[in-house]
Amino acid sequence: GTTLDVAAPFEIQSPEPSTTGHIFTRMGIAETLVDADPQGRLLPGLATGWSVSEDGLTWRFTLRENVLFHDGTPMTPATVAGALEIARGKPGPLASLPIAALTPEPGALVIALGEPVAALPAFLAEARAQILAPSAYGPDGQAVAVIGTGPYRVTSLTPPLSLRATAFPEYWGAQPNVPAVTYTAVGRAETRALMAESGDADFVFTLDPATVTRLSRSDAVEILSVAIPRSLLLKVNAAHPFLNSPEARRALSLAIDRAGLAQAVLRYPQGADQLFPPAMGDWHNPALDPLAHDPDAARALLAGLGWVPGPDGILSRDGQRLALTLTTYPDRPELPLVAAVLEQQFRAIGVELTINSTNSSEIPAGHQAGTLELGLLARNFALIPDPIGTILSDYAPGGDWGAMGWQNAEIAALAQALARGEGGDAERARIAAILQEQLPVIPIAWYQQTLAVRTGIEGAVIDPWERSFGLPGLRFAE
Amino acid sequence: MTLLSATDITVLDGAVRLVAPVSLTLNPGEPLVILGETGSGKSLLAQAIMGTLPASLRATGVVCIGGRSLPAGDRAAFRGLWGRQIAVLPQEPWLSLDPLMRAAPQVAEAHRLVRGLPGGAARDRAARDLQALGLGAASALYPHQLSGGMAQRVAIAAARAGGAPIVIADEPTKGLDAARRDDVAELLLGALARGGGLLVITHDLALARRIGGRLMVLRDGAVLETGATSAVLSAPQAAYTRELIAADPESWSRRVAPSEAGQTVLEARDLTLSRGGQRLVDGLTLELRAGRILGITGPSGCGKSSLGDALLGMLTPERGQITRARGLAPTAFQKLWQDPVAAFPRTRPLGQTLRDVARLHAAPPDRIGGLLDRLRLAPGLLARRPGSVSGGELQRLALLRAMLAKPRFIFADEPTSRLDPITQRDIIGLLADLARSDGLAIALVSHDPVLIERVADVTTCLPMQEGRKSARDAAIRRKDRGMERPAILR
Amino acid sequence: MTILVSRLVQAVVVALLVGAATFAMMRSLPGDAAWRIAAGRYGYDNVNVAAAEAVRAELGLDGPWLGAFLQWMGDLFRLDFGVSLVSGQPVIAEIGHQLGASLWLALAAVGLSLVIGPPLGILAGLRPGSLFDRVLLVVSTALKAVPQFLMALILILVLSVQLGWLPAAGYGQPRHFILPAFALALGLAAVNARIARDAMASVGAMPFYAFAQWKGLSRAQVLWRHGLRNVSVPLLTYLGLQFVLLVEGVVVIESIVGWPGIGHALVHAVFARDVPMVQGTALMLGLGFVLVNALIDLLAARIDPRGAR
Amino acid sequence: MTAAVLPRALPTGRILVAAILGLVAAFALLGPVLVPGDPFAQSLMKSLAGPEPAAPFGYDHLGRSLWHRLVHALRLSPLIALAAVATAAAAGLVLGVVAALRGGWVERLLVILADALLALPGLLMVLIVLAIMPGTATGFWAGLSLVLWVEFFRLTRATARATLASPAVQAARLLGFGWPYVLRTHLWPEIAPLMLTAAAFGTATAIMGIAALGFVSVGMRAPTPELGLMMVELLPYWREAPMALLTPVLATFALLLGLTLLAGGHRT
Ligand SMILES: Nc1ncnc2c1ncn2[C@@H]1O[C@H](COP(=O)(O)OP(=O)(O)OP(=O)(O)O)[C@@H](O)[C@H]1O
Ligand SMILES: Nc1ncnc2c1ncn2[C@@H]1O[C@H](COP(=O)(O)OP(=O)(O)OP(=O)(O)O)[C@@H](O)[C@H]1O
Ligand SMILES: [Mg+2]
Ligand SMILES: [Mg+2]
Repeated sequence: GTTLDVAAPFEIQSPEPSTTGHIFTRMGIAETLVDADPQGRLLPGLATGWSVSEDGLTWRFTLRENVLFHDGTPMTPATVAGALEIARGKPGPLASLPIAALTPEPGALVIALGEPVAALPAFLAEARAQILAPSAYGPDGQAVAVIGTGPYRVTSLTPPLSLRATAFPEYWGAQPNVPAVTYTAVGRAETRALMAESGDADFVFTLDPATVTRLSRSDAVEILSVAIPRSLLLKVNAAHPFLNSPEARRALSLAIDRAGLAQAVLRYPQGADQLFPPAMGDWHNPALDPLAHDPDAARALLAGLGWVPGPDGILSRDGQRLALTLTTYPDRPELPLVAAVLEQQFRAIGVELTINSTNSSEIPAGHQAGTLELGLLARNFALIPDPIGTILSDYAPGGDWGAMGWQNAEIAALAQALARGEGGDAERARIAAILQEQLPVIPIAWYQQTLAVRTGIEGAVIDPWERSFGLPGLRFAE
Repeated sequence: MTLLSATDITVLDGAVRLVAPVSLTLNPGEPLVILGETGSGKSLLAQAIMGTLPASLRATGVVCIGGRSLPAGDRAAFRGLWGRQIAVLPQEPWLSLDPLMRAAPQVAEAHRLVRGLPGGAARDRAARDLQALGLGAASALYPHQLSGGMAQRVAIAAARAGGAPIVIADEPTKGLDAARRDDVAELLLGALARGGGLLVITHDLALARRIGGRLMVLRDGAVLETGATSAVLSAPQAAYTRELIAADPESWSRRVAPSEAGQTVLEARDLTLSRGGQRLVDGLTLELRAGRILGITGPSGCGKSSLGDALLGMLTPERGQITRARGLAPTAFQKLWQDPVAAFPRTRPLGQTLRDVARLHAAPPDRIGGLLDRLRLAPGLLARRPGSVSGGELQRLALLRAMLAKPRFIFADEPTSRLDPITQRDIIGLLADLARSDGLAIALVSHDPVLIERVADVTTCLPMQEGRKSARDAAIRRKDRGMERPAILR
Repeated sequence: MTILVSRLVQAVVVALLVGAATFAMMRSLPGDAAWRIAAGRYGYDNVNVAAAEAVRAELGLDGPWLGAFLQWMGDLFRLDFGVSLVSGQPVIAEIGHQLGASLWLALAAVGLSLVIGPPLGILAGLRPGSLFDRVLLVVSTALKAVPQFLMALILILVLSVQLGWLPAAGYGQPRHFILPAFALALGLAAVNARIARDAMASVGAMPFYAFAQWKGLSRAQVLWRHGLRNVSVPLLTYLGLQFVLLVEGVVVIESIVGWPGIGHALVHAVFARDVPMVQGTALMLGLGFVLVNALIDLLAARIDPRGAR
Repeated sequence: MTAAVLPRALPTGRILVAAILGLVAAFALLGPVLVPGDPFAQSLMKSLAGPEPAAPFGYDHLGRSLWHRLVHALRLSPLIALAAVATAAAAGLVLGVVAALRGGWVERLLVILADALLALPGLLMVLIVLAIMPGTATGFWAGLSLVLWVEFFRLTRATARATLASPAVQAARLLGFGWPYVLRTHLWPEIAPLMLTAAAFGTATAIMGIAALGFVSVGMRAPTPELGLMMVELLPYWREAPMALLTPVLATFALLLGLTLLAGGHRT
């Protein structure tokens, strides 16, 4: 056929970029000023180049000429400024930036900052910073239509499950090979797998581990898999009386059989032996002492903290049982599974775990309320193609999805310096080392992104930064 | 030439023989009436002849109809005769009409599909049939809008539309009052006049007299005697037939009341009753005295049972006063229900129910046994449930139960409506004895004026209130439905 | 007329009940609604304090109790369901979309089930106790004992993956209907068949059914003219009650095959604490039930003039 | 008439029902006695391994013995379902009798409430209750009871209305019996068989509902072994380990089949 069908788990809520923008950029419908390659290097997007003033406070983005929105109107500095102005008024990474002013100038957009942000271009590469035509927004700033600049133009948008788009003939860049694409949101992993298997979808995004094993034996599809800058980790309330010493956290870490988990449950090649995956490039520190599995050592550490086993094998101290609640969410199907495994592995060292699989918001909400004990989560370090944004919000000093009840002045200083554009590999290595030693979060696994492409479709690549499906590069084989 | 002859018909339930070999013939213009005790096999015999026996029963013998001879056991062989050779008249006409189809089409469909008339002609014929039966206005009504008598006539029209010369009717007047009974008899005889055959089953002697022809008396599945109807009824040969005829209320002697009347047990003054927006009783005054029997008659649906409900405090009168004698326990006022099966807990063994009552009223332990003797009931019955004793037995057990409560007043609502004459005579006799011996006040309801006239000391005839003549049919219909439906659902 | 009045009362009470229940749900759910809604809107990677506070400010989630409730019910009776907390779209518009999708699916399922179930049931009811009757009893019981999600998965595995006849999931073309409709229909047909069988058996045992044959009509004529009409009344009544069963099936099936319907929306809305959506969908389903049953009442009253049911 | 059919149809059905339910119950009760083990113990190395003496049904994806998980699941769901059915039956019985006895506005109110609840899909109500009490057996119990009582109420009220207005009850009252006696000897025998049927169906519905909710991840909390949850967990491995998936599927099927036959056998 001439239409390429994409199936992915994300639902289309509305045309609003702040909630659904990532689908529009992935599908090549909307674009951002800045683009990124698989290695995380920033590339020109709707901006052809950028420069920053000496003091790091004034950024100038040169805009691409002759870009048309899908409604036929031209993209101008004013429309770009307008779109970004609306975007930063909504929750999202832009909202947290110290932007003083967005000024359209002939052929360029000037952004004035209150303090330096070295990663600003990376922020502008994030999906919610996508540039839509003025007519895409309603009077209150909510998007009412997706009128972007990308190679594909929406022909029908039916929230929550589907979207159709065709090639936009006046696209500024090369025309895509595939003239039409559809997007279907399919929540259940097994249904997606069956769609891949039965040929109902040509491009299936995100497969569960078991499906990968199964589909890799099938001739009908090709499986692509790549490590991505996302980690599965255990968030620890370091202010909790049971968990406030690094030894206690190390004991929990030693209890985890990462290799077994990776192979049997996640079916990944290996477990995580530090927080930052190799996919994060210079943030990954190969020199670190890897995290190990040693229940005996874990028991010894806990005994050192005054915990003694009770009749049922669960430790107790001063009449208190070492019982903790682990909060997680089923949106990612592997999380409850890993939680179930942790429950047993912790029990082996005398820690009782109650699993509460609930809405994902319980973790940040519990963080804010100080009630969270343990949280099992998948953290994306590449919300913007520069991990410093996430590091800053999670560990300098702590944040909803990062460290809790734990502060480290050195990390904060290092991260803020990096954000300003000062420092390099040594600072990153030091951050990784501190996290490895203090364990405010306990890394468990590094994610693999997997997708299935129907045999006969060429040119598929996985974007580890989860920004694009790479549809314009796809081709139906002859 | 005989229209139908049946030879050596037997009906078996497994190894149990329900109908012994019976033979009969039907000749044109000469009706055959079958009389007999309840459960003697009359219905089964008729069903065997028509091939409509229930699947669980087996029949042997040979039936010859229209020159063809069919083994009675071969049900399928009869299928082609229905409607064309034999018009089968249903036992319950109001249940025999499709409740979701108007009257006329139920007749017309037989004209069209059985007799083969084209649609228009079939409709015309059906309209004419109904017209002839005085049902012209009823042709567009649904069965539930018909009275029992109307439904009966529609069913006859439908059964005969196929043009069958032989008519077999099983208790065609069951539950009907005298006027209605005569209507039906007329209808059946009318068909006979055109050279058809007629077989009627009944235990109503008056109907048998009206039909005439020949008579056959059955008992225990066997023929007791046969002969010309008038001859058998006037000079019966078998002892049972004699007893049957003697038990007819017509031949009862008048009951003599005790000379001095007892105290007043219950008094109703200026009683006015309404039900469902209809005035039933208007300004009635009556007095019940110990030892006396008050007879209550009136057409069906006139409010006899409702009056009983009011006297017993189960229905609030619209106007008027009911005064009970002072010093009597509330349980001294009892009632015998029109339908005795419905008045007992369905699933409880009868003995248990009776023992509960005895315990409640602190009756001496041998009281039940004594009453059983007196009512000529076998103690073995007590182990059974209400559904598995005969109607006559249950009616006597209901009386026994009421007696346990030491009543001073009993409202006996049609206590014999479904019984054959012999059982009927026994029960009424018993009630009369009780009134005399125990000083009981009794209100006896019956639609049979003869019976009331023979037994009651005082008689109240409830008139049908003006403007309710049409509602009367509706009442019959509703009652019968009410009684039949649970049986089907069960 | 009384049918309509009593159904109207039912509708009003349904609305009250849904209104009160969803309001109570809004107030008593564990966890903070603002957080839940933020998670629903922005996804787990992006929910944080800022997002939650933005939601809280936007929706005014901490108002006083009684005033809010009265306001709530007032809006409800003006059929103003408000705006979906997650998508920001008017609830009415969203439901309008989804209701259509579910309605077609439901109609297809009911249609299919009526084609499959009642004929088999009637066939069995004509000869109660026969081999066919007993086989049907076991088969229909077995079908009813398969959870619907399982039925859907089995059908997908067999019909799409192994045989490749039908698409496994998706929405938009007629062929997408077949599989989910069939998955729903099998369960419904199992019940329909039982109802039809029992109705036929009891109609067949009625005196009027025998009488119709005694009039001289053939078996087929009796079945056609008297059997079907009488069987249709209980079947129809039951169909109304089946609507509830159907809705439950729809919720599950839609979530499996990715059907953009109301059941799917409902599960999501409950997850995301999108209370206006829960309220809107629940109300639509409840009123749908009342409407369907009112129609069925009217239809049944046409077929069965006795009225008293 | 219909009675002629039943005697032949029932015995085979009864035996089948007894056999199926007996087998399931025996397994649930005696399973751990025959093969001792722990439904929670994992050995990741045995993930999806086949049967062996210590685990006659093999292992699930986390290397837990399916035999023991199934035993546990076959206790849990029926237990919740039975508790919910018992509550619902008791509530329905009491309210139904009250409605029939009191009549008037009490009855009208209860009927309207029941009608309205009937109009709301049961799964939705369980979902709402579960949203308030997530993942707990109590939540299920409350939600399911709330759904199931309507059926019992309607049954009881209809039967009680007819029975209490019957001549049999009038006679009992005339004879001086009190309501407790009437309810016990007249009403209960009429209602009991209907209740049994409704209870069997209700139990089946509840078990199916628990499994269905497990399937949309609102069910019991992992790692609790529950039938729906087990199916969801094992579903991805359907090709690798079809027998592992079939184990809970067949158990559910047997349980539901037994219960529906039990209910259906009475209803016809
Ligand atoms: N389907 C059946 N199976 C077994 N026994 C039956 C069946 N139908 C009737 N009987 C029995 O056969 C006997 C004759 O029944 P039948 O109905 O012919 O009596 P009947 O003379 O018509 O009585 P009635 O005057 O009460 O109508 C009765 O003892 C009855 O109990
Ligand atoms: N429970 C009731 N509610 C409303 N109307 C009733 C009720 N019972 C009887 N009726 C009506 O009251 C009228 C009188 O009924 P009732 O039973 O008193 O008549 P009856 O004289 O006993 O008749 P039958 O000889 O047929 O027994 C009828 O029109 C009937 O339809
Ligand atoms: Mg008879
Ligand atoms: Mg009467």
